[in-house]
Order: sequence, then structure tokens, then C-alpha cells
Amino acid sequence: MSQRDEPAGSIYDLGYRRYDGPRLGRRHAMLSLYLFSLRGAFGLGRRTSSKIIPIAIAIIAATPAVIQLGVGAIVSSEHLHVIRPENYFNFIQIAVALFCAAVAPEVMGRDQRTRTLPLYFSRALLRSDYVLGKLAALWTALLFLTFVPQALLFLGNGMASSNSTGYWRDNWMDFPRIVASGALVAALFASLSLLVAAQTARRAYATVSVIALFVISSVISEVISGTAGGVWGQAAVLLTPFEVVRATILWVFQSNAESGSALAQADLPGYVFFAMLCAATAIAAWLVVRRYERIAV
Amino acid sequence: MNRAIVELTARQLLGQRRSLLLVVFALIPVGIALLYRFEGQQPNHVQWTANVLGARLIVGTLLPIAAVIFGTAALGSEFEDGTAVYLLSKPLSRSRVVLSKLLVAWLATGALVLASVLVAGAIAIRDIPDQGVLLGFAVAVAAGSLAYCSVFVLLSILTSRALITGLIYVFIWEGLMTALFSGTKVLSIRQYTIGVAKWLTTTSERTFAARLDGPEALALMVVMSILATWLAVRALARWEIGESG
Amino acid sequence: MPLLSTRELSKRYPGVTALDGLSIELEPGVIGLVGANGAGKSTLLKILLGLLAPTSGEATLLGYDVRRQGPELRQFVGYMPEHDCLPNDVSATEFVAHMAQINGLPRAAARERTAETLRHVGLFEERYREIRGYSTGMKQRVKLAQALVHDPRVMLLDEPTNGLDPAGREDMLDLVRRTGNEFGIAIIMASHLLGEIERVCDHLVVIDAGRLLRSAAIGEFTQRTQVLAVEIEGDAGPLAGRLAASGLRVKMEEHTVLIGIEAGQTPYDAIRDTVADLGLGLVRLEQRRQNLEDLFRTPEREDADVAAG
Amino acid sequence: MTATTERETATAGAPAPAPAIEAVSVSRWYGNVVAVNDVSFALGPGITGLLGPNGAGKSTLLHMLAGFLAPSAGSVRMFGETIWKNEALYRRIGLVPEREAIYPFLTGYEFVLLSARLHKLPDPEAAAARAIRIVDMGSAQDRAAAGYSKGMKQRIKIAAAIVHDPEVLLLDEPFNGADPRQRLHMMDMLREMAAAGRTIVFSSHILEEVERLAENVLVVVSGRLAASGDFRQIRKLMTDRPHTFTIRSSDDRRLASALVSDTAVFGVELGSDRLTVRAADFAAFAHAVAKVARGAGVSLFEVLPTDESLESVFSYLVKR
Repeated sequence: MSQRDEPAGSIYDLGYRRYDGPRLGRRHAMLSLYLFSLRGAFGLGRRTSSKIIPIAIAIIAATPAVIQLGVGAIVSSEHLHVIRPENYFNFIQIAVALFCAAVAPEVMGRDQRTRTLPLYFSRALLRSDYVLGKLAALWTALLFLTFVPQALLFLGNGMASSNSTGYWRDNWMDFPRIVASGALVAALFASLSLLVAAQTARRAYATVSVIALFVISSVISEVISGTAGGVWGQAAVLLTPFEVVRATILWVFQSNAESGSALAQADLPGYVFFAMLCAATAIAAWLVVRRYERIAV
Repeated sequence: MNRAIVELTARQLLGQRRSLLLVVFALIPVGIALLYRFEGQQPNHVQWTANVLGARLIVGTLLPIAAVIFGTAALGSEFEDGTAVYLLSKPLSRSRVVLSKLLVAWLATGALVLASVLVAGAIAIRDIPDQGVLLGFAVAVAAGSLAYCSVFVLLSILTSRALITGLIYVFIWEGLMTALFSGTKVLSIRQYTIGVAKWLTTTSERTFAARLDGPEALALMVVMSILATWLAVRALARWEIGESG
Repeated sequence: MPLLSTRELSKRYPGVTALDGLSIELEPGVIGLVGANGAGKSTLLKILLGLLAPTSGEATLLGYDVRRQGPELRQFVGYMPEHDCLPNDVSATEFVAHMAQINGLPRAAARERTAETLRHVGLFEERYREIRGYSTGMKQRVKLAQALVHDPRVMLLDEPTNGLDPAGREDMLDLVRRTGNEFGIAIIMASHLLGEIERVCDHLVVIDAGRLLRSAAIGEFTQRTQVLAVEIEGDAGPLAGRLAASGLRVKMEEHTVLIGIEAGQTPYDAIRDTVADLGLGLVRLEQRRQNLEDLFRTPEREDADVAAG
Repeated sequence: MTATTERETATAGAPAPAPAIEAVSVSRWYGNVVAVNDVSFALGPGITGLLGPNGAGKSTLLHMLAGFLAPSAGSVRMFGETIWKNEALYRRIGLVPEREAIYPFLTGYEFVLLSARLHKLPDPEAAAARAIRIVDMGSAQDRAAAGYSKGMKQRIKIAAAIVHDPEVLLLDEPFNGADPRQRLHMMDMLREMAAAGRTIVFSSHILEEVERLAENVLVVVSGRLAASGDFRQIRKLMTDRPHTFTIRSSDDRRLASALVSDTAVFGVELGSDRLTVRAADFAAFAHAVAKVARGAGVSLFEVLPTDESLESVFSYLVKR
């Protein structure tokens, strides 16, 4: 082949080639699982029909922020804050619950339903890695509802303000609070809904069970609050994730509950709710790990 | 009815984890009634028992959830698991299969909810005259279970997503639409059940109100049950195996 | 280094012993794994894959201890389960690339190898479509691809032809054979179909009641027996009668006459002449081989059978 | 027995009893997709193997035979009666579905007993015990079916299907998941049942097994009936395909030249250690080969037909 005047032409071997490149192990496996599940949560790389519900719900969750920004732009008033960051959750709580019901079974039960679990567990991945990857994926997906719209709102408010620097100076503390509250809310909802979804391979049961968890806990909490007095009536608000989250957000923002609301009636110190949220998140996550450690595949 | 199918279905419905979950559900009204009894602040026990315990917790939540789970599982799980062929390839009419399945779903739902009503109600109402509230809800719940189950058994033959469809009916249609549009009450088993319960009590309208009159509610309930059962029998008689088997 | 080595490997469930002190040593190759249902075949596979922990004993695969070095070992293992294991709402490309990454391949390498592996298993245009629309044969190919994509050193295949029609079965067996012989990947393949094992494998392991029954090269299982089979068109009775009369030991099976050969006997010409004399149609004449199936029959072999008859 | 007398009175005067299974111009379509297209056949006692590539309409056909699907056109009859919506016929039919599902909470015995009770047998316990004995599941009959292996599930399903001693037995992929020993056992069992005069139809992808078990095959390709009957007879009908034999002998070269002159032979190829012969007429060659060899003074060590198996017949029918 060294001679130039030889006609150029080669036949290449299309046979099997070995792979000699790097093998990146558990951490990489976990990261891939996380990204794959996160994409799956929004139906990316899937047919259009699997994108509609999660993306529509995420849009609904961003709508209050968009409206506020729009109103701010037109009216151009510093003081017209219809939606305070500590109240944002009140507008989107149903969207968050529906998102969990629709997406958690997709994130968690799917591999059990399609019997893909043995493929994961026979690879360079531990069962606990699998669960943590899935938890992280749903948590991140929920941040698109609980954190991203508010962050945009915060930035938008600042930029729309006639005195941006003044706005940032006065309100900069809101940003870490938005981050913290968004992360906490997402953590509780992610771990609770995954715990429920992990109990069954059947998607319909999982969706229904997640909704049932939210609806029934709210009904019970509300009925008990309205029925019993004393410690029982006070503690009833701890039975529903919605009130726990609401109260934790208020605590993070050092704000108070509206008078007349269930939280105001309960009159418990904020750190109790924060502790409840952390405990519930941790216990739920631990239970999911435990379930997957034991599941036979 | 066929005794072998009845026994089989009873084991199917009662021997599983979801039945245990339902028993826990059924205990919730009892727990709340206990709380009410010892910590309650409401002055009118009959009013609380009828509206909060009866209409809201039991008829509004426990009854439809128990019925949708038992009703769709009785026959639906056979289609889902592929065991239906064992029943349908036997020399017995398909109407018997439907009726046997419905009977067990009804008995399971009815027994569970009835127990919850009677125990929770007896705790909440204390010793004052109860103006027929306990009896009213007991009878209404027994009848309501049948109406719900017949509809859900029908759904389980018509669609493989009967559970979801059933829950949409319960929560969206009965829960939301009926609250917004009063006219939809004629298609709400929850309203039939409350109507029948109210009919059997001697409470005043201010203590406990129903949207449908007693006779009207009962008639609608009977029509609904018979219609759903008849359609279920017809649907199973025409049932064909899916392409997947 | 042996491919697989187990020492006194046991797995007990309450009331059931799936593996009972199994000790095996296997060199790389295409290995068939056969055993009755419940004999411990799938338990062994699951232990090797880290899906199940043994009750006692040790197992090493590729020199890694399956218990203590699970994640490291499994980077080099491919597994094709018997059952459906594919999500149906993604494409083959997306799924196989994902599985490659789960096995530690960097993103770019995963993509490249996915394309190549799917071509190897014979999936072309359809690889961008959702798996839901695939035929059984295509799904089996995807299952094989995900087990092969990360270039494992050993592949564990559980009933790879399950649910395939005859043409699909032929294709799959061909793929398995090529993977083992051309690609140089060791294969352990469990199957109930002895014909398949015989066609694809070069070594056979038979497990029974959780113990090793036999482990040997395929050839040793299919040695020629001292029985000649003569199949003719029509009734075999007269032929059997004549041959018996000439002093041969014979046995009849529908259209076939079985003849036991004793040392020094060469009955070939006698058979030829008898067939010709009787004007029969000779369909088949062969020396019988030992049949893999005989392992699962009641102990008496055909030789003994004919000898007795 | 009542069913038999009813049928006899119904068909009184007819010379021959109706065949056990009869499909008359049966078609089935789903929307625009034709799954089964104008298929007719009649089956009597014995074992029939139902073959076809995946998606050829095998399951659809079997489901129509079982009365789980209505034909879109034509009719499926059992003992002269339509099977669709005719529950009474199930008294005479046993059915082994493909899906392995069994009620997980029942023991094997309870499952078979359920079947016996649903058939309203006079002594269901005895019938269940008998059926379990036939499939040899006695040792596992009191364990919950949830813990059964695939092969055990298949056997207990067969027991449930034969508990009422049916005249017709339909089995969808019965060997799926069975291990070699169970396969042998199941084959023997089906042979015995066929020998007792029952009509057995089973579908399978494993041609070696069909070849060994079925006297009769039905081959479905693209929804049409591509062939039916004894596969050896079917092979003989394929006149456009020469029959090939390989021969080992004491002198291949001499045998080759002797065979070339035989009218039955139209091609001979000499290999290193064997001879490949192509013949137009299978029977003529079979009758000639021993005589020709004797005439040439050559000993025959091995004569093997190479494409006479069901596998080769099947692949020919599918690719046609």
C-alpha cells in the first residue's frame, strides 16, 4: 500500500470488535440510571402521549409565576405581590400531588412491571444504588414544579423592578429560602409517593394508591381537626403532607399562617413540622430501600 | 349462582394483601369515632354521626373504595391474570359466573362497610335516641354496596382499566361534578345511598339533609343495579379472548 | 483460569433445597446447562448473577468471587433472562444504550457499541421504533443485544429460544453459536431443548436435584451405540423376521428395525441383501448414537434394551 | 352419556357421525387485519399438531376451536354442533391454555378439584385424584400453585383439563417450560390418550416434538391453511423438490457410477467420505438402493435422507 499509484480500495472487517475502553463502575451506573429515569419522568425519548401529562402538570405549576410576572410587567408596581414565595405552594399543591400520582409509578414500578429489574440487579449496581438513583430522579423532577417556577419568578421580579439593585438587596434572603423550601417539599413528596408506588407493579394500583394517600390523609386530618380539640386536634395537621409542607415553608420563610387556617388553629412551633418532614422523608426512603433489598427477582 | 365459584372468589378477595389494607381503612372511621367520643367538641351527636361519619367518611370514602376494589377484582383479576378461561371453558352459563362473582363482591363490600358503620356509629352516637341514623345507614350501605359492585363488575368486563375508571367515577364524577352540578345527582350512587339513609331516619332537614327523596333514590338504585347486572351478563356472554390470550 | 468454579455451593429455602453442595469447574466455551425443573439450574444462574445469595459454599466466575466482588464481576457478565424484560415504550437503541451505560460504558462508547451490537443481532431500521411493536423474534434479539453490548467475557443465557417459531429459533441459535465461536465470549446456556444444546454447545453440564450429575464434552454424550437402525417403507415385520432368523438380535419400532451388533459382527451385507430380496424400500440405515434424552429416561439404555429383547 | 344420546337422536339417520372437530370455511378478522382466512378441515381421533410461524393465526384458530372467539365467517363445529356460545359442549372438551397463570392461592389438588366441581362431576374428589395421578403430580398436589415451576403448572393444567375425561383435548404450547423428563412423560401421556380414541390438538414451535408425537399436522401460514395431513405424505407431494440422501459405503466411487445409471436418480455427488444422491422419486430410490448396491458388490454402511424431516417440510411451506 506504500505505492501511490496502486488503486485505492479496501475491504474492512465488520466483524465483532472487542471493547477495551474504560468501565466506569457503580457511580456511573447510578448516574445513568438517574438521568434515564429523570428523562422518563417527563416522557423524553418516549412517545408523545407519555409526555403530555407530566409536562402539562409542570406547566400548570408554573402558571401562577407566569401570571404574576405578567401582572407585574403591566401594572409595574413594586408592591403588587399577589403571590408571595411562601404562599406559592398553596397554588400548586394539587398539581404536585397529581404529578406524583402520574410519575411515581413510572419511575418506580415500571421496571418491576416489565421485569427489567433482574437486568439492573445483575449489572454493576447495588440494589440500594438503584433506589437512590430513582429517588434522586423523582426529587429532581419535582424540583421543576416546586423550585424552578419560583426561581424564575424571583429573578423576573428583580429584573422587572425599577430599582433592581434595591430589590436584590432587600429580598436576597428569599432566594436561599426558595431553594431550601423547594428542595424540602420535593423530598417529602418524592419519598412518600415512591414508597407507595414501590408496593405494586401494577401501574393503575400505584396511581390510585398515591392519590388515595393524599386524599384520605387530608380527609382524615380535616375531620379530626374539626372534630376533636386539645392535643389531638392540634396534632391532626401532622397527618397530611400538605399541611406539613405548608407549615415547613412558613417556618423557612419565618412567616405566619393565615388566621383561621388549620395551621393557625393547630398553633404548633415551625420546627415540629420541619422535623416531621425530615423524619417522614427519611423513613419512607429507608422503607423503599428495604423493600428493594428484599424483593425477589 | 355456583357454589364453587363463590368459594373461589371469596378466597380470591379475602386472602390478599389489599383486603388487609381495606380492613385498616374500615378501622379509620372507628378510630375517628373514638376520638370524637373522647375529645369531640360538637354538641349534636346525631348531626355529626350522620353528616361527618356517615355521609362523608363512610358513604363518601370507605364504601366506594371498598366497592371499587372488590367489585373490579372479583372478575377483573381473572381477566388480568388469564385465569378467566378456566371458568369460561366449563359447562355452565356465563350469567352464573357473573352473578356468583357479583354476589361475593357485594357480600365482601357490604360486610366490611356495615361493620364499620355499626361499630363506629355505635361509638359516636352514644346512648341518646339516634333517630334511626344507625339503621338508616346500615340499610343504605348494604343496598349501596350492591349498586356500586354491579357497576364495577360491569366495568371490569368492559375495560382492562376498570379500577382507574371506577375511581374516576367515584372521585371526579360523584365527588366533584355532583358538587358543582346538582342535576348529576340522578347518576350518583353516593346520592342514592344518602337518600335511602335519610329516608329511614327521623332527623330534621337541618340536622341531616339528602339531595334525593327516599323513594326516588331507592328506585334509581334498583334500576341502576339491575341495568348494570344485566349489561354485565350480556357483556360476558359476548366476551372474546384478547389477541394476547 | 477456569471460567466458573463452585465449591459445595448450596441454596436452601424453607422446605426446599435448590442446590445441594454443588461443586463444578468449567473452562471457557459454549456450555449447555440442563436439568429437570427445580433441579437448581436457575438458582445457580441467579447466584452467579448476584440476584440471589447462596446459603453456603463458594462460587467464582471469571476468577471473581460472586458474593464479595459482585459489582466488579458483573461489569463483565451479560445476562439474557428467559422471561420478557423489556420496557415497551422506548426504542431498542435507547434501551440498549442505557443498559450499556448501567454497565459502566461511557456515553459515547455506549452509543457506538449499541449501533454495532444491534447490527450484529440483526436489528436494522426497526431499532429506532418503540419495542412495543416488535415481534417475539425481534424482542429476543434486543434481549441478546443488551447482554452483549458491553462486551462481556461471559454471557448467561436462560432459554434463549423461548417463544420463537422455527425460523426465529434457527436464527437465534446461529447468533449464539457465533457469539461463542467467533466473538470468543464464553457462554453458559440453560435450555430444556436437548436438540438445541446439541447443535450449539461444546460442553454439557447436567444438574439433578441440586447436584452435579455429569459434566463432559458434548461428544461424550452422543457416542455411537452398538445398535443399527434400519428404516424401511411399509411394514418392518418381514425384515425383522428374516434378520432374526439369520441369528441377529432385533427389535421393531414401527417402520424401523433395530439390530444389536456384537463384537466382530458386520451385518451390513446381510441387511442389504435381505432388503433387496424382500423388495423393500430402504429409507434409512445408520448406527444409532447415544441420545441426550437418554439422560432423562428411566436408566436402561437402548443397547441393554435390544440385548434383553 | 346424555349428551351422546341427544346427539344421536339429533343426527338420527345420518350414516356417519359428525367429526370431532370441523372447521368450515372459517375466517376471522380484526378490523382490516385478517388473522385466519377461509380455513377448512376435519379432525378425528389421534394427535394433530398445529404449526405455523409466529403471527400466522395459530392462536386465533385455536381460540376459535375453544369457543373463545367467534368466527367472522364460516363455522367451527364439534361433534356437529357450533362451539361458539355453546357452553354445554365443554362437557366433552378439555382445554389447556397457553398462559401459565393458575390461581396462586390454590393448591394443585384444589385447582383440579375446582375444575371437577365446575363440571358438576358426581364424585369430584375421585376424579381430581385420578387426573392428578395421570399427570404424576401426586407428590406436589398439596403445595400452593404459586410455588410451582412452569412444567408443574403445565401438568396441573392438563390434569384440570382432563378431569372430566373429555373426548377432545386442545392444548396451546403444552410443552412450554417443561423439562426433558416432563416432555417425555407428557408425550407418553398424550399418546396413551390418543390411543384411547380421543381427539387431541396441540400447537407447538418445537418441530422435533411435533414430528415425534403427531400423526397429523395442520400448517397455518399467513392465516391460510398451507398443508394438512401426515407430514411424510405432505413431503411426497412436494414434487418440485428433489429428495436428497447421503450414503457411506465400502466403495463410494463404484456405487456412484452404478447409481447414476438408475432411473430414479438424477444427480450424484462424490464427497471425501460420503456420497450425496438426489432422487426425483423417494420411493423408487428407496427400493432401488439396496439392489443397486448388491449388484455393484458394495456394502452399505449408512443411508440417510437429509431433507425429509418435518423441519424441512415446514420451512418449505413457509417460504413458498
